[in-house]
Amino acid sequence: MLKVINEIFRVSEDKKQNIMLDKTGIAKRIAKEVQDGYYVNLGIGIPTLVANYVREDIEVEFQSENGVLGMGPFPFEGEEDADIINAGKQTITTLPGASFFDSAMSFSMIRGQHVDLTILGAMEVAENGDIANWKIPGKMVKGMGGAMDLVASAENIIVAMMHTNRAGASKLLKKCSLPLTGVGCVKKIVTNLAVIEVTDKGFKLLERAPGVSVDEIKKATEGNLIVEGEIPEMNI
Amino acid sequence: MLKVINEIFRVSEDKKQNIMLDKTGIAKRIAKEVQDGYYVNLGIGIPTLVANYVREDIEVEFQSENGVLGMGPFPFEGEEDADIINAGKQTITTLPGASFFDSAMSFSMIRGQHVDLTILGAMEVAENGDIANWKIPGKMVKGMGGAMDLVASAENIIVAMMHTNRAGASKLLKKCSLPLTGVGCVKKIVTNLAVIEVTDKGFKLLERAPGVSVDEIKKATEGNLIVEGEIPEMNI
Amino acid sequence: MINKKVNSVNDATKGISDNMTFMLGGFGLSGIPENAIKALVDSGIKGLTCISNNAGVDDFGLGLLLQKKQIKKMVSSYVGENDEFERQMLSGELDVELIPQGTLAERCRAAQAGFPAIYTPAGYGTEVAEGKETREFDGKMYVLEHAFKADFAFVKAWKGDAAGNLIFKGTARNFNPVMCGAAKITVAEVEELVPVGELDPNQIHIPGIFVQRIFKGENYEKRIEQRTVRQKE
Amino acid sequence: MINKKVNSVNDATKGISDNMTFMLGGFGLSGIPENAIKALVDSGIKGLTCISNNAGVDDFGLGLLLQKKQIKKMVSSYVGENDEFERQMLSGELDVELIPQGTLAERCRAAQAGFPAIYTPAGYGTEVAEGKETREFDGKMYVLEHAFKADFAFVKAWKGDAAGNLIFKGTARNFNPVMCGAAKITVAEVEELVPVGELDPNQIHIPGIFVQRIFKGENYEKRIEQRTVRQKE
Repeated sequence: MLKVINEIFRVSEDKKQNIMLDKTGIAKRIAKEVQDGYYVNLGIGIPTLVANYVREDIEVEFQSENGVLGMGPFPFEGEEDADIINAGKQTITTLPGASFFDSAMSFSMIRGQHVDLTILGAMEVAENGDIANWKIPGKMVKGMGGAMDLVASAENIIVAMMHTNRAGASKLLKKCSLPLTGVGCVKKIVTNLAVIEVTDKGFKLLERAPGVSVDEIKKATEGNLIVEGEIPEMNI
Repeated sequence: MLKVINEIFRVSEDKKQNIMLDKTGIAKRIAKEVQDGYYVNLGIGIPTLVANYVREDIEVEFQSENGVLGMGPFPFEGEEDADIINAGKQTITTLPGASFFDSAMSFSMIRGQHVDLTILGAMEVAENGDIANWKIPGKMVKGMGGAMDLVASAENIIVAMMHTNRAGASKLLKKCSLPLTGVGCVKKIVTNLAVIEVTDKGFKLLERAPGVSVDEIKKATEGNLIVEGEIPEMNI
Repeated sequence: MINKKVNSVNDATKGISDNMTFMLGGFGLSGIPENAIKALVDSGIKGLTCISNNAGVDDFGLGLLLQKKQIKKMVSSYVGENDEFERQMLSGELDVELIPQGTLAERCRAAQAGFPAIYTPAGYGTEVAEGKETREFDGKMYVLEHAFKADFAFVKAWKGDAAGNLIFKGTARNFNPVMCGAAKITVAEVEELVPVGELDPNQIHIPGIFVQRIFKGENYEKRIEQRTVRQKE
Repeated sequence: MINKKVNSVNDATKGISDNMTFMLGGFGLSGIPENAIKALVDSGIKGLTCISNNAGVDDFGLGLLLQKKQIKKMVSSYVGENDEFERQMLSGELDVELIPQGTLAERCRAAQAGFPAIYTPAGYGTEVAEGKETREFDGKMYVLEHAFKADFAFVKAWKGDAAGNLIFKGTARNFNPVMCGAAKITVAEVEELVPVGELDPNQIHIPGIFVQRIFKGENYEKRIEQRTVRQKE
């Protein structure tokens, strides 16, 4: 069943041509965190790509907070339906076993911790697990959508993001500088450089991206980076 | 549409043969309070009889808190369905336009004040509108069912009851002696003797039952009874 | 599709043990999880706390568990159809917490939806509110009521599929939907287990995410408490 | 059956006036009450507060009301598809209150269901919680959020009947059901108005009691915001 999704997402990805290799790498690495039987909510951006790389021998269902569980691939051209979209407002299809529901029930799934894994992007993550991803003061503010509900509710949140911003500054901070989306909620971060666990004592380095040194990761991490023993390379 | 209900309820009433004339009279008088376009929740006992006497030229829908709106008459023999009952656990039918829903949505209708009129029985009503109808300490306690939600939520509550209990003691009191179901919520009381409005100053006598004197009503009312001017007889 | 199907009520009730808290759907005898109740009786587990709108009748529904004294505490809104219940309650063998019906529904829904507590007007000024926080909003008084915590929810639906999707029938729906996902494990029994994909995604009452185990129930008696009928003319 | 049918969008919007608060269903451009929005634009009423998950795009949905500067304040969770919106917000002409999407849904549901307020974890520790009561339950922090108060709710359904019963389609359902009965007057527009009795009572998403006026909408554009498709191989 997932095979169909995978093929489809790849099509759209190829078409767009603007996916950097490292974003794909991040998605591939996160896909390994998705386990059999998981209900997963994917944010917009890199998280959406994760669906492409989930193992084909496990069963996973994707929830979209606008009111669908069991999302499938994009529709065939000409079969798109304005009444069947995902949270990114993209036309989608559903797989057998899918269901539609209202916004209150959708957030019952999220707030009630029935969704097993939430993957979303971030502008900043702090070493205590705080996350900022919805607002840059002074710039256009688009809003938090469902992100605040997701991060306040989920037990299992993985952040997918580049390790540094366009100006080269670290996005893994001692303290977030932007308005927060949620406090102390991020458990794991996968970036173009590393896999990091958020612990009581700060960012704990778990894995390095292929060819990236611990020093490079340290340099790109403003928050406290805990390095214990040998750090293996990611296996993508 | 209501004609069907009326006929049916009458059938069941005739069959039972245990309906006292005054209970029927109470039901008939209360039926006059039911207006066109009302959604009505009827309690068990006298209130149930009210459905029999609602004018046939108005449209009314009956809600039952176990999860049905648009209740119709009892089913024909052999057509009863264990999955379609009312709050009294009686087999029922539905009328065109009916809907089924879960208990949360049912009480959303009640708590959210979408039900226009609630008619229920009582053991005691106090002159401040308090009502007691769910528990006699020391005796078997059956529970409040939906009564506490109904009386705490409804804006328009009519109590249908006998003016005195079997021992001849008044059920319209200065203060309830039994555990309360709700506080300050009853607006109107229709008994075998009178129609009474609950005001800031106490029970205000609006109408007398045919042949019943103001003095008889006063004698049967423990709470403060306000009598202003000529009190007309009920028109049933 | 994540498969929730189990092959028997025994597989479905795996993990039940003494002193657990169970939610059980149904209103009166309508929409009760008959198969699960039978399995609980057969299991012999004791000291149960049961959250259920009613307590069945002497020889059916939760009455079967009461007969075998497996229930320590009932949390219900109305329990008046059961002599054995009355006897155990009056003798003090059975602890009974009576709460308003709407409060019962919403405390389930709070657990399902991740709300810790709700403010409801029901019961304000009555003994139901004793010892509870009360609060005024816009001139009206409310009682703070907490989400239930339960180990298992046993619900009964009309149709379901292996993905755990459920459709209920008529007023047999009642408390069943709000109990789905309101306990650690939700066990759904259905009259018809249909192939995945057969249920219209638009008409599913409870999405499978709220259900951990689903099985096809057997031998539904569906007893009627008050058979009220009219004659054909 | 209590008849809720009105014959036109003008009858359905009777009573609207300046400075009112409206709820409007829809997610993005999906499931928005197109006919009601057009009538609001045509009416020219101003100073509106609109509670709606999104604010449409420049030339469709609530964007049409923004173009004519009829909206004073938006209460939304996400508003990022609209240049005119951005201009008005940055210039201070438009007041914008951004709230979490689940909070938006539940504040509607609270109004519908008679709850004064809810405790939600969303937004705790963020500027959304500033000035609001927060509280710990079981070691987790929650924010107290109040039920909305609105004059009209404008919703869009797929099918409906004169009794006001509604069935929604796909993800066009979204906020529409939770807004029904959450305002003083709920106006439902439907693609198909079917004869009373045609809808299965078991499959109605919103019972007619939550709806005051219903009419058959016309000329639905149902614009797609992000047309994503795949090629047949």
